[in-house]
Amino acid sequence: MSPVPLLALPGAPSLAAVGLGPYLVVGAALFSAGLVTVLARRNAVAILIGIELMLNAANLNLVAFDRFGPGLVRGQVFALFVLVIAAAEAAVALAIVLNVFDSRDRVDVDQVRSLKG
Amino acid sequence: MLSLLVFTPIAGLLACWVLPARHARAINLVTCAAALVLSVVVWQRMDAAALGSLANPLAERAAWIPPVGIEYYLAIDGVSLALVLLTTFVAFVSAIASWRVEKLERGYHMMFLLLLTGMLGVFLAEDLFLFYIFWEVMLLPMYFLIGIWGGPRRQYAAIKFFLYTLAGSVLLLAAIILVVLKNPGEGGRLVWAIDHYTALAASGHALLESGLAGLAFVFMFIGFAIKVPCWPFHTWLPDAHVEAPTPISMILAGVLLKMGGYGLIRIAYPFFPATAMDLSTWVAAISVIAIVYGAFVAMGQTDFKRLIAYSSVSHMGFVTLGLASGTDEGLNGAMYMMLAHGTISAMLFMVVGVIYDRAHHRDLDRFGGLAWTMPRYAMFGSFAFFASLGLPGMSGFIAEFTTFLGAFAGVDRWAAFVALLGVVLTAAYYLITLQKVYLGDTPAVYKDPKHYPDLTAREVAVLAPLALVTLYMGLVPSTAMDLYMDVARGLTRTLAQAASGFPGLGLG
Amino acid sequence: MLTVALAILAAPLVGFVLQYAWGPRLWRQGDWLTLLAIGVSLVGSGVVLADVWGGATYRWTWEWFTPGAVGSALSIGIAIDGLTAVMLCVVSLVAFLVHLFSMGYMHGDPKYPLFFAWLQMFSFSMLVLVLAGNLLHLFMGWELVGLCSYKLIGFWSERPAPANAARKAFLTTRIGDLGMMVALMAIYAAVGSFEFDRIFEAVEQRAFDDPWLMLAGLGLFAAAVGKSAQLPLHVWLPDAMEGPTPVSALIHAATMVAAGVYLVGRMVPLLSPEVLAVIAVIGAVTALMAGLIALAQDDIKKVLAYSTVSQLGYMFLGLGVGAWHAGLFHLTTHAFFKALMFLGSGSVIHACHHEQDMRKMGGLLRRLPVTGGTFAVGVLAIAGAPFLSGFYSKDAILSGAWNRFPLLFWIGLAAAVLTAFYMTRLYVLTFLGRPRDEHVHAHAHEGGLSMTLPLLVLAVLSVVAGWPFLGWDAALLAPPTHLRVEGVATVGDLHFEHDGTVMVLAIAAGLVGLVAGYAVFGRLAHRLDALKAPFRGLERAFARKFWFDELYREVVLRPAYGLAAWFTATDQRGVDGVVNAVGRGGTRGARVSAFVDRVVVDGLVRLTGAVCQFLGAGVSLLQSGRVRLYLGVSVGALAVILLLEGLS
Amino acid sequence: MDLGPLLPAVLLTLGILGVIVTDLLGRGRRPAVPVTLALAALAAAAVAALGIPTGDGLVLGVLRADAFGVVFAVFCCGVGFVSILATLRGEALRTPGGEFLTLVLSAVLGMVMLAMSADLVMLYLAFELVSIPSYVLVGMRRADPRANEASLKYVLFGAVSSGAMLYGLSWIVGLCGTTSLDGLGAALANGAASEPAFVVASVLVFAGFAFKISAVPFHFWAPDVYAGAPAAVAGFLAVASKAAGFAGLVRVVAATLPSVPALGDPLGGLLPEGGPLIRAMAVGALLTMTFGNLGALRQREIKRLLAWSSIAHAGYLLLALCVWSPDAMAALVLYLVAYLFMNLAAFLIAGIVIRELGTGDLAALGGLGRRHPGLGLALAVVLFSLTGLPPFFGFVAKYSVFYAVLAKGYVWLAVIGLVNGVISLYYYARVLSFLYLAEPAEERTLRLGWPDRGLLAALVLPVVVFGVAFWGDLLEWARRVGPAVFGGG
Repeated sequence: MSPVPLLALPGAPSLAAVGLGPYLVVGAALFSAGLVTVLARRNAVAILIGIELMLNAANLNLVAFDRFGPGLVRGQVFALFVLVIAAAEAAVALAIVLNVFDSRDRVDVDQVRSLKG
Repeated sequence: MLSLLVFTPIAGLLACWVLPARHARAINLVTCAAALVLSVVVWQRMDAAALGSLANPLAERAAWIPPVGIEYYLAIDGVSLALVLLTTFVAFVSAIASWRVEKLERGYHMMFLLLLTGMLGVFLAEDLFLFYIFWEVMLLPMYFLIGIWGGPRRQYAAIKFFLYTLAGSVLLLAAIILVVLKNPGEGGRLVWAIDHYTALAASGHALLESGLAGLAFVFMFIGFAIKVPCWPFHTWLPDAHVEAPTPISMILAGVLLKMGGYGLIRIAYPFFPATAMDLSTWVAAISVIAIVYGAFVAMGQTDFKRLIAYSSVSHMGFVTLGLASGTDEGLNGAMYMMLAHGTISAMLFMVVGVIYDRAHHRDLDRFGGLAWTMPRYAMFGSFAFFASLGLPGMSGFIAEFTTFLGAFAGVDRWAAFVALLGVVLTAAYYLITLQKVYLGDTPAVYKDPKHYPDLTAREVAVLAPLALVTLYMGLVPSTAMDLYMDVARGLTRTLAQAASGFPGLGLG
Repeated sequence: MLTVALAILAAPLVGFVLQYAWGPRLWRQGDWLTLLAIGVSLVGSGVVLADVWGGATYRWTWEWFTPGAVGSALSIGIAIDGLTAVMLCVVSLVAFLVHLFSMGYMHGDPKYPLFFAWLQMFSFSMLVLVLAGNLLHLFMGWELVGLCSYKLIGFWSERPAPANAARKAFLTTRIGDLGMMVALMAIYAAVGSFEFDRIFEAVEQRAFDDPWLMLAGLGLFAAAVGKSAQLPLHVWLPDAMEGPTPVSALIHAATMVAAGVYLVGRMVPLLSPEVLAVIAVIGAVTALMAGLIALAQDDIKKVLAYSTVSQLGYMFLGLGVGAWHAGLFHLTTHAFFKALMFLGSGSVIHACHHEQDMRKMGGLLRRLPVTGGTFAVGVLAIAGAPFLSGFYSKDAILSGAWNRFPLLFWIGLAAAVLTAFYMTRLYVLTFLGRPRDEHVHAHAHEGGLSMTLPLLVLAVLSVVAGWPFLGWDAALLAPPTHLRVEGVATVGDLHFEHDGTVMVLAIAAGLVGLVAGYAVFGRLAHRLDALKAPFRGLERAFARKFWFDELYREVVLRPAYGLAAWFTATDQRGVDGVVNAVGRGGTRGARVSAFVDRVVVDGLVRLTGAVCQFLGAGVSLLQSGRVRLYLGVSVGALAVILLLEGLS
Repeated sequence: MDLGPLLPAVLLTLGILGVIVTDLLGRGRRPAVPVTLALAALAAAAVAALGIPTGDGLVLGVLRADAFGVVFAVFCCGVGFVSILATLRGEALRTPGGEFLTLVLSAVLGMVMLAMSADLVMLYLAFELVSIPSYVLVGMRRADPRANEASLKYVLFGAVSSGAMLYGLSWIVGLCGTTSLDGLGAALANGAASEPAFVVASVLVFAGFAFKISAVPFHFWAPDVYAGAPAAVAGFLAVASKAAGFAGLVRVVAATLPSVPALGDPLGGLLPEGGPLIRAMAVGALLTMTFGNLGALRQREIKRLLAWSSIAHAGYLLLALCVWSPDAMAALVLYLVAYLFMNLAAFLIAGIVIRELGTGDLAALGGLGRRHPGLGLALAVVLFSLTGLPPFFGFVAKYSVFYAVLAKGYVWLAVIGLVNGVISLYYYARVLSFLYLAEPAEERTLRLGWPDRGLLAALVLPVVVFGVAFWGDLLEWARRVGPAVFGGG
């Protein structure tokens, strides 16, 4: 069943015509952006955002593959699960971050290094 | 019977644990005496045939881990019997010497008995896995005995001893597994019995193909050489001896060093006869270095105990020299040196212990003229010194002489000549020490008999038996030699066949 | 016969054990017990001598242990033949007399009983050596003798000097013994047994051939050089004079040093011609050199010590040139008169309250008539005066040399002159002339009967032993049958008839030495210092000399003294210096190698530990606590793994 | 399609719900009820798991209840049970609150699912179900800044690595078109394996599992987290989550390995051949062993030392895994069982020591061997067993691993492993030297309550007993369970 083009803008290429390639590229870009944010930012919340980006990149991949794959909807089911888990993880992570940084003025991960050696 | 012998010390250990601490030393002594009596009983029950091979009525074999084919297999032949007798005798004498240990008495005697079980187990185990278990069980008590009851640098010495020996035994384990893996028994079941592989190798069947065989032999050789100790792997011995308490030094020198030699004669050489003979020049080289280098370094020592430790390194060089020659006389000399050195070095360490208990230091340059204040002590001391430098009439001479006969008739004749130099050096450093400690004018501090009494009855009870055995073994060597010669001749036959085209004079 | 032999051995052993254990508590501290024990051996030796006179030989062997293959059993055993009988008598007789002498000499010494114990042990070891039926058994006796000499030389080891001398003696002889070990190994490798006759048969049937034969021969001779203090291993003998004088008499005159000669004598069939030549040369050179050094010594015992070295050189010369009978004959006679002179010197030293320097003595003949008289007999005997024992044995050796190596003959002759010369010097300085030290002279008095009796007995023996018509030497010292084997020991007929010219020359040499000695030291005694002076300031002295003295001094004295001084110097700084240097170097080298062992070999072990610690530090340093660093490193490592995967 | 195999999961879920309800109702007045309920749930789940008929069939298409899965289910329930008991006496809360119990139960539930999973989605779900509760468990003691810091590091590190794993999984799902492990195998066989993308994906998946089993280069979190977390929780993580991680990794490797062509081997015979995942694991194994042992050499605090030692043991386990033979699998299972007893005992003792002496650094341990012989002896036995010395269970485990490695002929790999064992002796014996050889810091003798001694004995006895006897049936059992992963019950 071919998908119905949502945006009937003239000249806009229909989703089907675009093919799998670009989605994977965007997915990869999203993943690497998330990775870079995780490594570059000192703010704990920013790191969590980065992690979310990585998870969504995986979601994008899953959905894209499913769309262009044999279409057993497995990928999308997987993506749904990932969304739920990502939410849970974010909640827990934020709770921990809150707990750690309520006594400190700045949410700076580098200040937290008493455990070492 | 053999199981009874191996696990009697465990019974003693439990008794020590249960009964109050002050009985511990008595229990220890009684158990060691029992072990000695048991070993003599075993000796009486072994006829000439039993001495010659492991398959005799005394062997005890039971399945232990069926899926892997490991058996609880104890057996005894001439070689094991000789070393078991040495072990129980030196242990008994050391138990007497341990009479005055006060610190954590119960723990000491329990560890002592655990050590005795480990040693007896090594000499009697005929299953490679069981052998390895006893080989490592023996390390635990030694670590604590040196570590807790030792001298000032005891922790360093204890951990160095443990690490060094463990590294060796790890290589040994790898080699054992390789051998077992590559020669499965019928139906793919693994075989662990030592005599199975000895027979296999003797019949000319190579246990491992040449490349791997070389590797396995070198691993095994290093594992055992650390215990002997051969020249490059000897540096743990001086530290361990200097820091260990006197009775433990006696056991360490008297028995533990023989396990390396025993391992080479029971496992390494019979399993890989061809490789052993190919590498005999290397083995001869390190033994000669051990003899001459050990003697030379001993001459430079100022600590009495460290000097005797290096003299042990030098004397154990004869064991590997005898082995490397691959002749009947060489093997005989190697075995005899193990027995002779066992009693003599135990006596030497007791001699050091006696003076250390009184002077609380071991610096040779501060001693002097003890012969005049402690004549009986000087008598035993000089007896031990002359026995050790190989004066005829004592076991040391027979051992060195037979080894020289073997080495000279063997493949590496040059080694015999260089080793001769060691004989003179040994005489030199012993006489220098004798003069420093016993002769010359007596410094004031050693004069009053209150602080420096002559030997007590207990000390004589330790030294006298050792001296008598050394003298007996010097005058009547045939009793000891008849024990292990059949096995030794068997091994030399295998080595000769394996070398095929034995370049020597074709003797023996 | 076996019981007698065993009795000879057992007596001193039992004596030693009893004396060592209970000596101090016995009556007279046990000296009578030990004397009795050695007496038994003496009587036993006599019985053996009588039995063997006719040429009978005995041999008993007991299997000892099997070192190698089933058949190769080594044995110990007793063998008795002419040579053994002679040696037995010499050893037990001299031992007995020394025991007797020591009762007087050592009287009052705190360790009196211990001395006699070790004398017993020494006699036992010597008898074991002599009675040994095979080379291994002999070697055991050989080393035990070394031990006893260590104990006896170092008897007064409260003082460092005797202790050092004892150690040096043991170590130098031990170096020699290495040669014996090599010989034993070579013989075992070639013959498989140490029985004398088995070895000689193997040599005969060429089974035992070069190079092992040569090696064995040289090895045995090396041991003999060590034990009999020949060049270059002679350095220990002069130092061994630190021991009590009876010890010197017993060990360094009659028995232990003679063991080397006995060994070479016993093993002659084994020695190939080249080895015999080496023995002869070394014997001759040692004889000459030791004689020269003896000339320059002032300590009475040192002179005798070097004289012994010289006489032993003679014996080896005899054996080397094939005069087997002569060498051993001289061994016997020398034992008597050298023991006599040592005991004499002991008596002198005892009299002068342990004064050993001859320059402080002089004119003692009047104070010590018996010692002086017997000593004179000794001097005459060793100088080779006719009708005394020394003449016959030395003459036999010289005639042997004359037949084989004329060059060695002349060296031997020169040595003979020197012997006479320094012996006379000793006698004159000690007994004749005016006493130079009133204090020493006043108190000198003759020892008791225990000291004088041995001197008399030995004096008689020194005279009688040599007479040919007694014929004991012919009966007992018949050369062994294997000796006449052509090719190996091409020795030809070993029984030389006394060559006329040789006899004349020998007598002349002896007389010249005696007369010159007496002339220089007797008549010119008062000018002695002047005589020695030129040797230091040669030009100044020339002006003041009479014509006769100058000639005499120029022709004989100065070269003799020059050579003597030079030899003494080389001896002290040369060979002895080398030995001491090796000793000092040894200990310093040992310190260095002990350091090397601790730093290098042990260092490597500690290095591996340190490397692990260093890496451990690295790993835990990486654990800096900062999360972002962790993430960075992990992702980086991930990238590296990806790269690795991509590559392969 | 019966739901039998799901029984353990159901029981655990009921347990969680029960604990929450009783804790709410009881409002903390009667704390014993939720604890007993939690323990009961764990015990029931373990018993139920044992009862499951082990077949090769799939349950709900996502779980495979084979012998391998059952063993791990029982294993994780057991660890959970012991960890709860340990917290009763350990340094953590006096009486663990409801939240702690629910978190432990849910983590155990996740582990059971992970061990049995046969589908990538279930795999990831279970993976996260184990991780998320663990993050909170580490940070339970909110007042303690060290615990907070530990949980922060744990959550950040965990999230990043699971994110990377997920991205890898997405690619694998994409390439193979299915999420079921069996389907994966088939897809890889016909060509999917050669795609470069697959190589990258498999390495990323390895990153996720490497974090879970604390293998180098994803080990950084372990030392800090174990030091910060309470000893009992650290023990739980060190044993349970590591075991679950290995179970998951085994499932993935079992599915992918057969069909992946062996790549060339740059290191020439040192490393086992096999797909990119195997090679990555092999390098990981070598690095983990060495880093773990070296890191532990200089530690001065007992929990941190045990952390590094658990990294080293992860290395040995990974070594067995990457050799990938029936013997190796049996060795893996056996090693994990031994590891359970040894490590839990070690962490329990650490907890007790920290509770009694107030600090974990080794200097304070002075003369403990004399002040409390029982505790000293137990620690000595455990440490010698961790080193792998004969009369103890640790030796049997290590022997079987190296036997498997040598059986495949990797001699030098085995030697490196064995030498690592020797290095480990140094720091284990160092602890003992503080215990016995050093002079006692203070003379106060230590008294332990009944439950401590009971729990300690329960953990230490098997280490000694299995070291000496019962090897036959142990090896037999392991050989039956391990290879089950290859399919066929």
